[in-house]
Parts: sequence; structure tokens; C-alpha cells
Amino acid sequence: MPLVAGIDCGSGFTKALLVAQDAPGETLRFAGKAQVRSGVNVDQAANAALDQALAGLSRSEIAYVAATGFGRYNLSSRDIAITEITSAARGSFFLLQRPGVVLDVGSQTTRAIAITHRGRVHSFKSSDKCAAGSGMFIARAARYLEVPLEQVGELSLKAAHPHAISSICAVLAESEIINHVSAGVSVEDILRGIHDSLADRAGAMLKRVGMNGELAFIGGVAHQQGMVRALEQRLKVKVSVPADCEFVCALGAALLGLQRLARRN
Amino acid sequence: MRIAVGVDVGSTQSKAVLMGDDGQGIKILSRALVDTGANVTRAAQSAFDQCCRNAGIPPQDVGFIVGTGYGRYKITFGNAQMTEISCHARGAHFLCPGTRTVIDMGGQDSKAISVGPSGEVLDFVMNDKCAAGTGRFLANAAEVMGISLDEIGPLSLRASHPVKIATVCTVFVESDILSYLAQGKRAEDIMGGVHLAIAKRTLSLARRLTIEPEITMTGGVARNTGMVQALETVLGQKLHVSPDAHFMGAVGAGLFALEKLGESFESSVWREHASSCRN
Amino acid sequence: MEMIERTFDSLGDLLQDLSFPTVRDWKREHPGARAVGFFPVYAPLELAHAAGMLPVLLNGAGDRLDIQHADSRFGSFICSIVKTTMEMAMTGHLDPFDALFFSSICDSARNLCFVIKRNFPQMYLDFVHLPHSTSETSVDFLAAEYRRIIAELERMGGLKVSDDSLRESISLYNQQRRLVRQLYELRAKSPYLLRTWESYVLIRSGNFLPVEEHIAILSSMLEVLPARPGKKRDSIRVVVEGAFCEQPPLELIRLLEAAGCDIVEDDLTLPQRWFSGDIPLTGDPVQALAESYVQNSVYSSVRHDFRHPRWQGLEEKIRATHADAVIFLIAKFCEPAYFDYVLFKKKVDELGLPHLLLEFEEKLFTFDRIRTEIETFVESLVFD
Amino acid sequence: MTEIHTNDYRGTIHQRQKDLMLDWYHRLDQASDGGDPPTVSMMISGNCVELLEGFGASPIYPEVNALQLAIRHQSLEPILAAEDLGYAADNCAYVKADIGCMLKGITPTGERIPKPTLVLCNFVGCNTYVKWFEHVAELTGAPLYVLDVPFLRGEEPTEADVAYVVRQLKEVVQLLEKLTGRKFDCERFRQAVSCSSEVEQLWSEIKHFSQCTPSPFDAYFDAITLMGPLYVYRARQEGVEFFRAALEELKQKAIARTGIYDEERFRLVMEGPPPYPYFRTFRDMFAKWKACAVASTYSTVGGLWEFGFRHDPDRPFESIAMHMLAQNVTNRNYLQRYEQIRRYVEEWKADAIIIHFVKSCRLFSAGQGDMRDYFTKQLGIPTLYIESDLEDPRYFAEAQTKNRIDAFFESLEHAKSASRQGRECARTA
Repeated sequence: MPLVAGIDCGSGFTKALLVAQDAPGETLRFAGKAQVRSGVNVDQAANAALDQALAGLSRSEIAYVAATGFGRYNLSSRDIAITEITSAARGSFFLLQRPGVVLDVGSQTTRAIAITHRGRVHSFKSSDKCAAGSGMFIARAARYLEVPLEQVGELSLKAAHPHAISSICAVLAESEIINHVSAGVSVEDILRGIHDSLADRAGAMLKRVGMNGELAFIGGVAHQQGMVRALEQRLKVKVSVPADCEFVCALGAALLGLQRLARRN
Repeated sequence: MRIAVGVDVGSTQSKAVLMGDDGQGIKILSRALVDTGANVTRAAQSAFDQCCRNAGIPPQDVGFIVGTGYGRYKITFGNAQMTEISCHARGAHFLCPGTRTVIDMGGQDSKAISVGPSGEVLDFVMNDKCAAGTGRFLANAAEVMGISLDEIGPLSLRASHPVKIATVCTVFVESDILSYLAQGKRAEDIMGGVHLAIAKRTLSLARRLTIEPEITMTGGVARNTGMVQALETVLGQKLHVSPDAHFMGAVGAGLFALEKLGESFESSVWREHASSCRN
Repeated sequence: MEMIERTFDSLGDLLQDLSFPTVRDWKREHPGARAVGFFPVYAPLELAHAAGMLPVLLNGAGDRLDIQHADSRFGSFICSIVKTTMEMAMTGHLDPFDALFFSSICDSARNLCFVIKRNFPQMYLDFVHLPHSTSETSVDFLAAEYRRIIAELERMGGLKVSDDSLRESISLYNQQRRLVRQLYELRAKSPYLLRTWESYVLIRSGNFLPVEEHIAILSSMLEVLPARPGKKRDSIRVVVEGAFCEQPPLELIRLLEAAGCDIVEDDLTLPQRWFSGDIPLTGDPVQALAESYVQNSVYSSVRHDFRHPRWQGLEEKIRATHADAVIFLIAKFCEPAYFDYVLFKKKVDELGLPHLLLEFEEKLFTFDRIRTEIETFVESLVFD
Repeated sequence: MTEIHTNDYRGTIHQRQKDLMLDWYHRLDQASDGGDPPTVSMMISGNCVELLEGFGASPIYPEVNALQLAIRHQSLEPILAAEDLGYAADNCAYVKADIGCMLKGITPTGERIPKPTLVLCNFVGCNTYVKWFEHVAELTGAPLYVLDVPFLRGEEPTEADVAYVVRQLKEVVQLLEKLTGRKFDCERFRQAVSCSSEVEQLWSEIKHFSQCTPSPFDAYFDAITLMGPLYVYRARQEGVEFFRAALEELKQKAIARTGIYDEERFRLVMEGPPPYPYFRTFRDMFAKWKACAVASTYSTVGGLWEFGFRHDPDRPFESIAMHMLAQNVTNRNYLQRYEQIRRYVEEWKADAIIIHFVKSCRLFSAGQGDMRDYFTKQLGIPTLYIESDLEDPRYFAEAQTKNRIDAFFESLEHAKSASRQGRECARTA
């Protein structure tokens, strides 16, 4: 049975996800997924991710490749290129099975997306340069604070007196963190402060696209418990984080790929 | 012999320099360099201890300690503080007496300083909010490229067609770099472009002063050969780069500390700072 | 047909050339005559023309000039056109001009006028106060202001400006603006015959050309364009709003079209088409010019008129062109445009139209972020 | 670090000023039911508050509301509310705070602020005013009149300029008669104008006290606390009494040679508005160095009186027009501001200039780099350039700002001690 690959060529990581479907309407079968660091060569990263996802299966099984994400146009094996926002919407809709609002925090950009009842993008807002707040920003802070990235979420939950990061400029925000450190603020409080301010900025974007009571949180940062808590507390919303939250764009691309393939045959 | 120490607590690294004055002349007796990390006071302390050890001089023999850099007020054992602007000027004047202009790319700011004949600050300018162009700018660029900070300088020197970098906004330059990577541009050309962008940026910063030769570059970035060369190209003249460039703040602080010991320098800055940090 | 393409290319090159070749040529052919530069938006070109001078509309330096001196004068949070204009002055690019005129469009542009004046005392600089008022008295005031300018131009060595010579100039610019309006009509009716980046270079080149030459080019193009082969594409009709002063990179306009937008209305090159109709050739011409500014100038974010608010003007544009969407194209740090976005957005939401907000700077070398936004926007419209 | 400085910068006038401003807010609260007294939204810059007195109307100054809010550390919430509405990060934060307050019903004192009888945009040099008041009119539904004041292009206004403004002032009078149903009281108007000229005389004398060494007050931080009454009460008897008291208090200090510090170490000229959200923090950064502002451009936003201009009861409309056109810092061109600062340095005997760039206000800030260039390179006056904002707390980088200020004073110290040593050498030789 032919496989469809959704490949999300992000700036930080490249994710590949394989799906198959006998016929439109039939149940989907997930044939595998994998994630690798993007590095400088999009094709290399994509192939690596694809091979891991195939887990022994042959490349020839792949009938259609839908590329999304930052490097989508550089994926030579692509059949179609779709923006990560459209695929994020599609992927989330598949998981939610209803219209709603999605927050996608990637390593470079943060996006708020409102989805229609048919899984299309209704409206969206991307973070601009003067808005510190993406995966990369947290990663840097973590390194500076000498905290392994995977512990960030946990530590942030332990904060007693979150120390807000007020600056909007990422550069100044980094300086602010450094100055908090110089001022002797605890690592936990700084981390939670970062999550809080990220949540506030996300909130501003979400309001622009029309946020209702619920929120689907996707992207690698969604793994950070502290960030989820911050969103729930600051924005007073119910936050749901799908399993494999970092694969949602790849999934969306794969689903749209299936459609095109079906139309092609 | 009078012994004094200057401690420069920077955003990424803390440096300490132990200096001695035997009446014949002032000498740097030892240096120490540690990562600042999340505990500033500890970093400052260990830098201080290390450089005492390196010099084989017991801490109690140190007559006076001056702290500088962003963490200066966290130096619990310090006797006084000075800003790194005064210290870099002073240090540069000591190591390169002809210095009239200092260019320093620190982790948080980049600055240009006009220095008087006796090492005093005549005028200084620092980067605008929206044009950091600082050491961190380079560090982040290196990170996005997945290259170590020490490699980017030499790499940039191999650029044949440096890319155009429109912005000195650290956040946007990252996506610029990613786009260029996506376009398949060579790493050396991207780094070349980044270095050129900062060099030009720094030049226009320095232009706000009257740029007098000789020019001395201080701070950690001075170790980046690519940056030095890029600066020399846009400035159209050679830069002094002392092997102690990244200790310059600490050296300046050490010199102020020595002066304080000798009481040759009586200024209310001292009353101010000294009183402020005793209690 | 390749004559059309050739024209676009050569005019495109002209826009790229910061040495103002056409101005230098004109001055060579007219020994002793003066060239006068006007900063956007509402520039009374007619006055300079009637004084026998070459009026030129300044438009920044695009991405072709490194900011090396200007940011020592203008710091953070100041728009790009102010810095590039300052840079052009400080690097001698404005030398062909004998005088520069600025007007009361925004605070940065005004301060720029006086900062240049301090740095270049030998150059003639003047500041025109355009009324932010629709009170009857504002017409008399503006007429007096225009007369003050005329006197200055004459003192500068311009020809004596008579009612007749001014009327002649006005009628020339009326004609030019008429042709520009026809171009816009053609583009709105059949976008496939004339891309926006094409009409853009066609019109903007008029900034640097003697109006007589520009009229000739426009009319000859308007003759051949309708017969141009072109295929109707599946695309959305958008109104572009917000770039009335600083101009976006040409690449960005191309990007919008490549992503599937037919730009059926915009406020680009507004200085070329800022009267909704002809300026009457009867009566006192100075009064007529002033009257037209107060009564019949095209709305923009830098002109106050509450009798006919801008958001209402946008609605009329949308209805007239049957647009599917609005793209707000705003120059980074252009405060007037940011302010109007709020009330424009309110209006567009009322009309139930989708909109996209894009920020640009004169200098953009990579477009991936913007492209992703535009493509998603188009995708969300064509597939829904 | 521990703060050495303990001066709480208080005089009795500071308290009286508080009371006066609270009274004003209270009057506005009363006006909120029934529209009595009538209220007119106006801009501080070149305001024509005298005209309002002719109708017994109260001014509403959105700027004052905004800055009061910021000083009380309450500006961020309304700013964010406005940004949710679509205002950009790069819009003037004064406007965002004001709009945000209307949306959320926030006021500085908790008392109500009425829907204005008229939104009078006395546009003097600040294009943002026009936008601001257009939006206020849209939001409140109140009538808007833009009083277009031609920017000062030359040294003096042209006849056409004056005639144009006078004609508009008279249009405003007619409009207000229509809106308030009250007859314009020419006598009261004339009295208001003479009150103003008296207050302006007192204010000007006060501002000249800072020519003394030490200066009895800080002509930036303290002047700002006196500015409220200057704009709200200038044309009223309360204003006259307040400024008589202020003059008396400061005269005593001047005679007793009491400065604001035990020792006045530096005399500064301040350019640009202060960072209101960090007003005290910012002041302490200078207090630490015992640096006193002896003059400031910001305190001449509402009117430039220390150089002699007064309103004239015999030519009320013309003198108001002159005030709006030529006698406030915002409608004067950039080079005239250079000249104003130069005179301050000279006649108020200042050591240095501090330029505070505020992101929100391009009128003040666009070109301040050139200003620094002029003063350091052309006149050789030490000048510090720092950036933040007047209303938005997110743009104040405390550590950076402190660092630059400390470095600046360190260099001034060295210059001083160097010259001191120089003199000593000369003596010993």
C-alpha cells in the first residue's frame, strides 16, 4: 500500500511522518515517524528523518512527499510544498476533529492559528522580531542558566516567585535574564518568568485571531510543563497538548498529501 | 610591592587580573578566566582566587580590589566598582599607550570610547536599542550555523561573495541566515556577510565620536580574527589588539585599584563607590 | 511587444540608479536651471515646474545604499526612508538638487528637514505646512503658503511664475495624473494585461523624468498594453494599503503577485496621483491648487479629513474594485500607517473581508518569512 | 547596590500640587453626570486653556492621565488592551495607554472622566496628536475640531500663520457656544488671559532660580511636578496663588543657598520627556551622583516663558495664537531647540547635557543623534544619549541605562579631577 510522507523542514528540527490509506474515507494507518536536527542541509536532514521513519521499509513504498516548514522549497524529493501554517491547521484539525485555535511555538517563530470547521486556516498571526519568544530563546536561556533543556519545564513549575521578563526585544530580554541572574534571582523563578512572558505574548497573538476557551498547543515547546501551566494560568484557557505535538505540521502535510495523491490517481 | 586586583564580571565570562607596583613600574602578575554562569558572586570569587593562586600570592596580601562589568555590584569582596567603560579606556591606555579610540564588543553592548592622553574617558557611545551588533549577535549567528564560536572568524575570512545582511537585529539576522542556508549559500560567505554587517555597524557607531588614531580593540570578540580584519577593512586602518584584549576591563580595574592604594587618585567617585559597597 | 518589456526593464533600471541620471542630463540640457527635490507625499510639483525647474519626487534609496552615517543622526525606531534620505544627503547623492522641500506629513520627516539643514547649510531647504484642517480658512492659508514657496523659487533664480505659466503646468500634471488613473483602471479591469510591479515602475519612473517625457511614455504604453497577450490566472483580488510614503522592495510586490494576488488597488506611488480629479484651470491657479488639496486630494494616513474619513475611502476602493481581501503593507516604524491600521481593520472586519498585515523595510534581502505569510493567506482564501 | 541617597525631594508645594490635581480630577468626575462643567479634551503642547475659561469649561488632558498612570506603574495593562485592538508596538504608548483606559474604564484616580463636550486637537507640531484625537473622537463619539497650527518654519510666524490660527480660534468659540449652549464670556476670557500672564511671570522667575548655585530645585524632575497646575490652573486664580507660594518657597531656599543635595556636584540640561514608569528609579540614578538638572526642554512643552513671552489681555486671541505658533517647544523647529539648549547651558551654567530618547515620541526623538553630534563635536559639551520610553515600561533597560549614566559621570569626574590636579601643578610650579 503506497505511503505518503509529510516532512516538516523546520529551522531547528526536521520531522518526517508516514501515513497510508487504502481509499479515501478508509481508516488511516501510521507507518512511522522520526525527528532529526536540521543542520545546514535540508535534503540530508529530510533523508535521515525519512530513513528512520521507514524503519527498514524501502523508499520505493513512498508514493507522495508533501514538504512543509521553513526549508520546504529545498526538499528536492517533494511533490508539493505547503506552508507550515496551513499544515499545522490541518494536522490539528485532524486531532481535534473540530474548529478551534492553535498555538504553535517553533524554534524561530511562534504562531497563533484559528481553524475553520473544515480544517482550513481562518486567520493567523506570526510573532515579529520585536517579540522575544520562541523555542530558540528558551534554549539559549536554558544554556545560560546551565539547565538541560528537558528539565526546563519541570523546574519552571517549581517557581515560587516568577520573575517577569518585561522587554519585548529578544536581545534585551536575554540581557534582562543575565541581569536577573546577576541580581541573584533563582533559576526556577527566571524560567517561569520566561514562560509567563512567552504566554503573555502568545496571548496577545491568540486574541488577534480570536481565542475561545480552549487552545491546542503544538510544537516542541509544548513538551514543557511550565509553559502549559503558564498558558493556562495567564490566559485562563484550557490547554490541550496532542501526543507527538512536534509532529503535527508533518501530519498535516501528510494528510494534505493524501488528498492530492487520491486526486492524482 | 603594592598588590591590587581587578575583577571584570561579564555576562558570559568573568576575568580577574592581579597587578603589582614595585615603584619601578606596574606589572600584570597573573590572570584568570572563568565562565560566569548562573552564580555571579561565585564566578567572581573563583576568578579572584584563581588569579591569586596563579600569582602565588595569598588573597590577604591584595591591597585593593576593583570590580567592573555588569556583575560588579555582586562582587561581595570588592572594595569599589567602576563601569567597564572607564576600565577599558584605562586598560587600553596602559597596554597600548598611543590609544585614542577604544572599540569594545561586549556580550551586552558594543561601545566606542574616546580616550584622553592620560587614559581618561573623553566621550563614549554605545549601541542603539534596535542595533545590538554585540558579541551575542555573533554567538547566536554561530549557533544558528551550528559552528563553534572560535571557528566563525577564520571561516569568515574565506568568504568570496559575502551575503547581504540587511539588519543588525539579532533576531532577524537568524532568519536571514536560515534563508541563506536554505538558498544553499556557502557558510563562509554567510559568516563573511555577518562579520561585515557588524563591522559596518560598529564603524557608524564609532563615527559618532571623532575617531582618532590609534584605535585599540578590546573585549572577547577581539580574539575573533575575522572580526578584527573586517573592522580594519571598513576603518581603513590597523587596530591594536593586545593579547590581553579580553582582560582589558579587568586590567583597567586593577590599575584603578593600584591608584587607590597609592592614593594618587583622589576623586569623589571613590568616596561614592567605596561608601556604597562597604555597608 | 518586446518594446513593452524593454520599457519596463529600462524604467526598472532607472529606479535602481541612485545617481539621478535623468536629473543630471536635464541640468546639462538646461544650463543654469534648477532641480528641486520633494519628499513625499503631497508635493506641489506644479509650482517648481512653473518656475522653470525640474521637480523630482524623492523616494528613499531602496536596498542600494548602506546606512553608514545616517544612524548617527537618527537612532532606533525611525523609519527607513528617513535614514536612507539622510544617508543620500551625507554621501553626496543629493548633490544634483538645488533645493529640497519637505511637508507636514509626519514628525520624523519634519525633523529630517531641519537636521539636513544643519548638516548642509549651503543647501536650500524649506518646509511646507499642509493644513490638517478642513475649515474654509485652510484654503486661504495654503494659498498663502504656496505663494510663499513661489516667491522662494523665484528668489532662487527660477522664472517669474505667472497665472498662465502655472495654469500650463497644472494642465500638464492633470494630464499625467489622468493617464496614471487610466493605467489603474486597466490594471483593475484586467490584471493579466498589466502586472502591478509593471505599472509601478511605469508610474514611479515619473518621479525622475520631466513630466512631458513621462506623459509621452504613459500614453504610448496605454496604446499598446490592451493588445498585450496575457492569460487570466486563478488568483484573488486584493487592495494594498499603507505604503503611501516609503516604498516596499519591488521584489515584495512581485512576491505578492507570484503568490496569487491580483493587486487591483493600492496607495503605492501616491505622490503621482494625489488628486481625485483634475485641478480646475479657471480662476486663480494658486487658489485652485490649494482648493484642490483641501477638497479633492486622495485620502492617506498623513492627511486629516473627517468629513470623508480614510476608512470610508478604503471601503469605496474595495467596493469599486470588487476586492476579495485587503493586504496592509506598512513600512516598519511608519506611525501614521500603524495608527490607521486600527480603524481600517475595524472597517474591513465590518465588511467581512479577510486581511493580512505585512511589515516591510526598504532593505530586505530575504523574503521567506513574508512569503510564508502571503502564501498561507492566499491558501486560506483559494481553498475555502 | 545600597542606595546612598536619602533625599525624598519634597517641598510643601509638592503636596499642594497633589491636592490641586485631585480637585481637578474631582471636577471632571462631577462633570461626568450632566456635563457641568463642560469639558474639552486638549493637548498640553501650546494649549489654549484660556479660551475654555470663557465658557467655564474644564480641560481634559489625556497626556496628564497617561503619565499619572505610568508614574503609578499602571500603564502596561491599558497599553496591552490597546495592542489587542490592533495598535502596533511602535505606536505612541501615550495614545495606547489613553485608548486602553477608555476601553477598560481605567482612570488615574479611580474617579470618572467624562465624555468630552468637544475634542479639540490643538495640533502643535505633533502629528500623532491628530491621530490620537481622531481615535478619541471615534471611540467617544464626541465632536472633533482640529485646530491646525502651522509649524514654525522660519524664526517668526508669518502674518498668514497668525491670521489663520486666530480665525480658527474664533471658529472654536462659535462651536463651543453651539455645543454648550453658553455665551462666550469675553470678560472672564480676558481675566483668564491676565491670570495666565501673571502665572507665566511667576513660573519664569522660578525657572531662573535654577541659575543659582546650588539650584534650589531640580528643573527637570521637580519642574514636572509643577507642570500639572501650570496647564490645568494657569488661567485661574488658584494657579496664581499656587505659583506665588511656589515662588516664595523656592526663593527662601535660594537665599539660604539650600540645594537639593548636601553638595551639588553636576549641573545638567535635560532634553526629552522622562521615563514615567521608572520616574523615581531614573531620578535616583542622577541623585547618586548629586547631579541636578538646572534646565529642561520638556518643561517648555506647554509653553516657553523663561525667555520673556507672556499672554496679553489686550490682544487675547493674537497672543494665544502666538503662544501656539511660536512659544512652545513642540511647534518650534529642531534647530531652534538646539539654540534653546545652548542658551540653557550658557546662562544656567550647566556642565553637561542628557538626551533621553523616548521611543514613543518621534517629535522629540527623531534626530537626537544629530543633536548629540552638534553639542559634542561643534560645541564640545559633554552629552549623554540614552534610550527608553515615557509610558511603556517594556522599553526601560535598567542595568544598561544605569551603566551608561555611571560611566558618563565617571568620565566627568575624571575630567574634573584632572583639571583640579592641573590647577594644583600650576600652583606648585
